[in-house]
Amino acid sequence: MNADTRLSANFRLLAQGASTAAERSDLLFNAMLVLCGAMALGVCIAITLFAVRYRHGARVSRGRVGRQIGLEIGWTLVPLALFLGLYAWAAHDFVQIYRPPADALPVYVVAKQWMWKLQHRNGRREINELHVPLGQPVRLVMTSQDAIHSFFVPAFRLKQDVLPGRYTALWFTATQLGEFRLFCAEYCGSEHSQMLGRIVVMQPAEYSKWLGSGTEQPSLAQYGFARFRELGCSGCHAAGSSVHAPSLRGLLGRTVHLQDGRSLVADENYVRDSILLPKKDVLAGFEPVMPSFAGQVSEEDIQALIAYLRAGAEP
Amino acid sequence: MAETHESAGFARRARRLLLAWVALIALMLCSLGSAYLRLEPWNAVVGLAIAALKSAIVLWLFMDLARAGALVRIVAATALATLVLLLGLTQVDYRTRRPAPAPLQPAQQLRTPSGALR
Amino acid sequence: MNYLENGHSLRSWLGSTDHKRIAILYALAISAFFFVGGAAATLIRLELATPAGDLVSHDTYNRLFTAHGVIMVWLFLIPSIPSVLGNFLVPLMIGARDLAFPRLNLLSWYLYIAGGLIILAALFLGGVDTGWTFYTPYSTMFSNSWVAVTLAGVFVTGFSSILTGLNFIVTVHTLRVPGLGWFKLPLFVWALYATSIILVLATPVLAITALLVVAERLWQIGVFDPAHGGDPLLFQHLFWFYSHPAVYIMVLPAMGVVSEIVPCFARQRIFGYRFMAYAILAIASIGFLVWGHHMFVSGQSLAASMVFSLLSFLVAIPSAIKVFNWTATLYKGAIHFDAPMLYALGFVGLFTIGGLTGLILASLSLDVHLTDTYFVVSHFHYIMVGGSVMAYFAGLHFWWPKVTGRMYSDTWARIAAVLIFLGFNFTFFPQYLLGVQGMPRRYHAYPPEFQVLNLFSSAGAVVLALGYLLPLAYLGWSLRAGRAAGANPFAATGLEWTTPSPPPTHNFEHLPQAPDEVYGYDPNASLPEPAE
Amino acid sequence: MSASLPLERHREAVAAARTASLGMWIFLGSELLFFGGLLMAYLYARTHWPQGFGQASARTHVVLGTLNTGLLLTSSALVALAVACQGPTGRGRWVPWLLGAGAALGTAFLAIKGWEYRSEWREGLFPGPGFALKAVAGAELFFVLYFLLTGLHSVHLLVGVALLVAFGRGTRKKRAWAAPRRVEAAALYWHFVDVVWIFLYPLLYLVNRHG
Repeated sequence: MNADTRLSANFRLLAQGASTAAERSDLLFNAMLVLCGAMALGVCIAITLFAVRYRHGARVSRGRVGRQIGLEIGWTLVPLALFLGLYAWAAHDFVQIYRPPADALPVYVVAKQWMWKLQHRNGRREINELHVPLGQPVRLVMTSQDAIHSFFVPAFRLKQDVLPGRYTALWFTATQLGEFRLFCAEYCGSEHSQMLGRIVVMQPAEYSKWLGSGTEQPSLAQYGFARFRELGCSGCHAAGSSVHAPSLRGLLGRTVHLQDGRSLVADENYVRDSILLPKKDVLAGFEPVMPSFAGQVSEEDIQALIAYLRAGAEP
Repeated sequence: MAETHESAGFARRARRLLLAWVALIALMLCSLGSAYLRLEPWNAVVGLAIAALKSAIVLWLFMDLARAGALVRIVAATALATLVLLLGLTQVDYRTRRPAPAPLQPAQQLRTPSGALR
Repeated sequence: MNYLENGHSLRSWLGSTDHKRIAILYALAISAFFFVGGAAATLIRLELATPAGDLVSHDTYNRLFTAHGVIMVWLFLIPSIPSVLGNFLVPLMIGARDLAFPRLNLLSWYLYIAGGLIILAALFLGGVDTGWTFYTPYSTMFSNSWVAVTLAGVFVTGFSSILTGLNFIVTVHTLRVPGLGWFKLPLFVWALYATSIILVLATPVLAITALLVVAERLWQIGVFDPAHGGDPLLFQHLFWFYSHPAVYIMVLPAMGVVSEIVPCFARQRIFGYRFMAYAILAIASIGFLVWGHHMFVSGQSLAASMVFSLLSFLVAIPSAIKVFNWTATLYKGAIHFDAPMLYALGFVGLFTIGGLTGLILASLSLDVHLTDTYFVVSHFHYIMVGGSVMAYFAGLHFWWPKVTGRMYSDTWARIAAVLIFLGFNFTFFPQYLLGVQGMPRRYHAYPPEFQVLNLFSSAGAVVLALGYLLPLAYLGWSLRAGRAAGANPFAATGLEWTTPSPPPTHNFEHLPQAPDEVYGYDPNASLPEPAE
Repeated sequence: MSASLPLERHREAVAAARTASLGMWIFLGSELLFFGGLLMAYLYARTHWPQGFGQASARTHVVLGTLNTGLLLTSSALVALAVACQGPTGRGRWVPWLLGAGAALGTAFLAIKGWEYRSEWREGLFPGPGFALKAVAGAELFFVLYFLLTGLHSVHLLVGVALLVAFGRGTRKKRAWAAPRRVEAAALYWHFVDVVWIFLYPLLYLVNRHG
């Protein structure tokens, strides 16, 4: 409740933007508003003007209007050009939303009916709250345990659906200190409207202090390492293993070449697939001997394993 | 005179239908045979190409598209184009998305690793 | 003998293959559904007047907005103009005695009623809580409500749509009166023709999607199920392949209605007739290519989003052309402000706002913020309520004398038109602002900072509801006591006005003569005063 | 009223000859998109689970599938011949027998299909608990689509058989409603059902026969 009153006190009519994406989004939005407003106003003024001037009974010259091909082609092509320009602008911004900087802090998110479970790299866990440092890019790697959810922070002007069975990502750089609302924006059942949270943007120093406190749990990567050994991954993927298995060092982000000639960039989805469906994308030069771990690992386990691989330790 | 003319027309048409039927059965056997050859990515292509050829025969000769008016042909083409659109535009998404999401894993609470770190 | 007097028994109505009687059957049915859906909307707005979810429980609320969506989309909007006005007018406008398949037409009505009753049964037995979009895996795996039965109802009404569309296409092709070429057809017929193509080609995809969802619910495995290697986005592709063109099923006929009314009351030929006709076809065909703009943040690939966004901008062009041409039609005309004209002008204004905000939503980076918020809710209500419903009312008032043979009180009709226009804006404009501020849709309770605008919206809904109830009164009154209308009370062109009101059972006493030109209005000609 | 419109009458009679087959073609266009949705699901699943589809498809009964394909192709040819016999060719008496033969082949198809379903049920190939190929990723999706596609096709076939039987009887008894243009429309429907099967055959039975 306390948080609610604080939030509502901060609220304005056109909510302030609080991320780098919000600045670009608002600029385009205002431009569109001016343009669309001008068009709507133009049409309204024309209708009103004609309606008054040519009202039945007024003394004006009337007459049949012939075809005006030039005019018609004109008002087809001019909007076309304008629209294409707007499209290009919006598309350009959109691509940026999908290009996270390399140094973005990863945060792992699992959505479930009806809460957000978030985990930082050092293992600090939060529910329905996300603490992030000011001015530093943060990248969310998200998946869902049940229905589709959507991670929506209006102040950041960002939203991304969270799907079961795969990862989607969202990155942002906060530019304002304070607390911002987090909503679930994709309808997900009974308590959809209670699936709320808040984003707390802190000074980087404070953030580090916050992150360091309350870490009785092992870090995500440490937990991932423990699972790595428990599940027996290390038996084959360790350096001195007798089994011919690829080294996982620096795997994420690397381009890997597959047996069937394809090559792809190893991202989170690739690692997840390799754990669950190892026979699908076999590396060139290796036998497809790895068993599937489907049913033995939870989605959180997989995220921990990914965090461990990302940490770059020698497996 | 008219009677024999009609009759000749019918005979020609019946012969054409018979030929079409023979072609269809032969194509079916080709389709079956090709499936047992190892053509890798081409198995599916050959199978579908033969199916397309067979449908063309059915459409053209059995359904009389060959003698139908422009309107009917436009109807058929529009439906086909819409189907191609449905499949094609969806593939714009699937061809450019990382394929094959692995199955969703059962919901499970985060387990504390047994003793490893404590 | 006019068609209304051709038998008075219930059987003479329920077994009639007369397109005019079937149109009346549709009108009664959709009006009933409109008020059921409207009741759900009223409860939704009441609940949202306060931030706390205190009027109904969240499960009830979820069932309410689902019921509102399902009923309004499939049982009201999609059959509204095509099945009521289209059924009544298309044969009259092309000089035919009936549709090409009169019995199929009656079957369509029965299918529609059967589907409607199945849906209503599901809603009353326990309701559905998935939203009208039925997104998987929620609808297949998690929803604990009457999804399968509702979808069965949707499936059945889908066949009604397909058969209606088929009927119109064949009718327009084969039954035009000799000499009535394609470019002499009223734009309403063009619009209905294009709509029918969409009905025939898009609806089956909805039907099969419904079937896949039902199968998946029963089997607990299927192509949309991520736990077994399926893809939830596949559902969205299939669903929007139908449901985006469905928007054009709702709005193209509305454009057709307005294209009839504006020239008549401006006493001016429609500006750029050919462009208008081509624009209708362009909207119908490009409308099939833009469904992915509902999925920009769904996890669809970047490339697909870019393609769908571009195509969405393109579909805005023909819509813009139509707005410009309606406006230009007023130029140098002699404008009368009868009730149908007020509704039609209201349509142009509201459709323009709805269309332009659609442009904002088609912009990729803005959609990331605005999708799934009240901005979207407001946008599609501007198109569907401000557009389609407004045009349906315009058409209802324009052709009411033709259908019933009686006039209504123009004063009251104008009051209602203004009331609806104001009430509509009062209800839905605040929702744009809510969306910009980030209020997500389908929220049963919401944070307190959104209350002021929600209260505005709920207050506006009261005015809007009043506006919708008013026609019930004065149109009902007109049935009992309205003065006789005469064949052509608005001095309109078009073959439907050449036959008496109400039309005889076989539509025309004599084979009608195709006119030399369509919309042959002359602003300088003096109007024959309608007989008092 | 109606009698006062002879010209109208004539025009509509001329139009009616076109309407039946035009209406059927439009309906078939709609049907194509109906199956199109399933084909899209198939395309998704097959491109994502090529191995699973290969192994699952190998479990279908290719002999019966091929036999059924032959039956449908033959019945389609017979029905086409029936249409050709109509009109002024003087062979109208063949029409009911050819339609009947087409319907008989269609019934044989359904019987074989039913037998196929029964053996698949016994082999545990019906999706759900106890599915025999649980270990093969994607195999269950194949069989979901297999049963949906063949099931829907069978429903269409059933409608087609009913139409053929009705028109077979109607033409034999020279009923007015069994007019040539309606027989032609029914035949179009029958051929469409055949075309659907022509595509289902390689998509369901022949995915991987060489492995």
